[in-house]
Amino acid sequence: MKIKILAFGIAKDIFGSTSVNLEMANDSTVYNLKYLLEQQYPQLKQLASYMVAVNNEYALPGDSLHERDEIAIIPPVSGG
Amino acid sequence: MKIKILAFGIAKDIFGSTSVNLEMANDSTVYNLKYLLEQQYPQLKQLASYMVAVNNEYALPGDSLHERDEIAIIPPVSGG
Amino acid sequence: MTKSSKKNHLNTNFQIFPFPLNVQYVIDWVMSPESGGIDVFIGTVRNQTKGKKVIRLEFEAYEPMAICEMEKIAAQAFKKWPVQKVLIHHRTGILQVGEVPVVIAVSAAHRAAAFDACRYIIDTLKQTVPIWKKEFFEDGEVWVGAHP
Amino acid sequence: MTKSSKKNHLNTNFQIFPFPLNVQYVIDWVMSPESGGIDVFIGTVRNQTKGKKVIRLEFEAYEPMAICEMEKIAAQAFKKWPVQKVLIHHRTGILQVGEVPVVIAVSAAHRAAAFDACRYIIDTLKQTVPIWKKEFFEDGEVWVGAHP
Repeated sequence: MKIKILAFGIAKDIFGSTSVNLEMANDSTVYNLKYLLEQQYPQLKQLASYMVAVNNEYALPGDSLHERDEIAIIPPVSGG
Repeated sequence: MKIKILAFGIAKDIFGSTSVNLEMANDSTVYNLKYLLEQQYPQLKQLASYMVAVNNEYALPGDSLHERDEIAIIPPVSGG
Repeated sequence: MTKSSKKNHLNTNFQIFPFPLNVQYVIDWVMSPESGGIDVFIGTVRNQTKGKKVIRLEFEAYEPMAICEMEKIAAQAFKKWPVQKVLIHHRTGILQVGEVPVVIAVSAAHRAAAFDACRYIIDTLKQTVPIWKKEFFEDGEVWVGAHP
Repeated sequence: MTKSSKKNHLNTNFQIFPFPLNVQYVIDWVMSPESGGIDVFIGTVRNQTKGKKVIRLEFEAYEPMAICEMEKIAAQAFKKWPVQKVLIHHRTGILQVGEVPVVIAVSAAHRAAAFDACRYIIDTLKQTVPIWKKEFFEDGEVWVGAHP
């Protein structure tokens, strides 16, 4: 399946774009996605931490991804 | 000495006036004043409590009063 | 400007007004380039007390002493927490439901101090500042807290 | 009105604005005849961080998710304390020193709940709501908290 990943804050700087497209196996999880992204963008591993959001909710590593999900990389937040 | 006592809140209602004048001995204390007032205005004894202020400060029973002091009866406060 | 405001320093502002308080003025006054957070407490006249309908309130202040007591509270707040500016404005006179008897605002570099100080100030003000509130009900009126 | 405001209920108001926040609107919105106290937290852009001069800030939000997270925080606040209305407004874009990135306002019948809930909301917002801040210094810029 083809998935689109939104990027914010420093993740946008790392990707060099507000979103990236990836091709992944149909039964992929958040864990698989992080692994793949860290291969392509090693700077992600230097962040203090980062989360993945699926459909506007923080996701756990074991959660599976689906083709039409809205997926986003959430680097450490600093609002307020 | 002649002293003038300002009254606020329910003390104003008890005195029927925003101030009363009293004749007191020159070495009178806050304690003496309260005793005298409670003789003249027994309703003061029904209050939850009340303080005497001398020159814009809360006074203690042993503090002495002087002719030109600004004296006020402070019933329980309820601002805010 | 009231007589009492002459006592104010650059980082404190205490006033008693017989007319509506201006919250925008309050916020503009406490803000500064050094502050990172402002906590503002706004008291409002509630339509009931202990289940009884309130028609309106009346506030009376012993003004010079009230300002002195506000100064003491603010001095304590500056001693206890790293705050930058402290403002206390209180109304007198008749207030309808929804009107604002008191506004307290505190600015600080970091928000924890602003929250702690603002809460301390309103809690202490209610115990020490010589201001009195009369509640008007449909069937009478009462000076709050006067009797046990 | 933003797209996200459609989700708002009568007692909550969450918005993300690319233009200056209106504090007077905020206060008018949270007031009600049932409320006795309102606590308002106003974040302001500070002219320094850890001793380093700040020129300006930039805020970026993942808007739909930020609104979802604000809703969760408010739901927790309503569960924890007897509060009446909760408002969270956050800025995006470039902000100069002294400008206001966030305003949080909570009304309640009694002030303790308003203070507790307002503080909980800002503390939690800073941990969970997907909004990012970039600090601009004289010699560079940095996304706050991104690196260890």
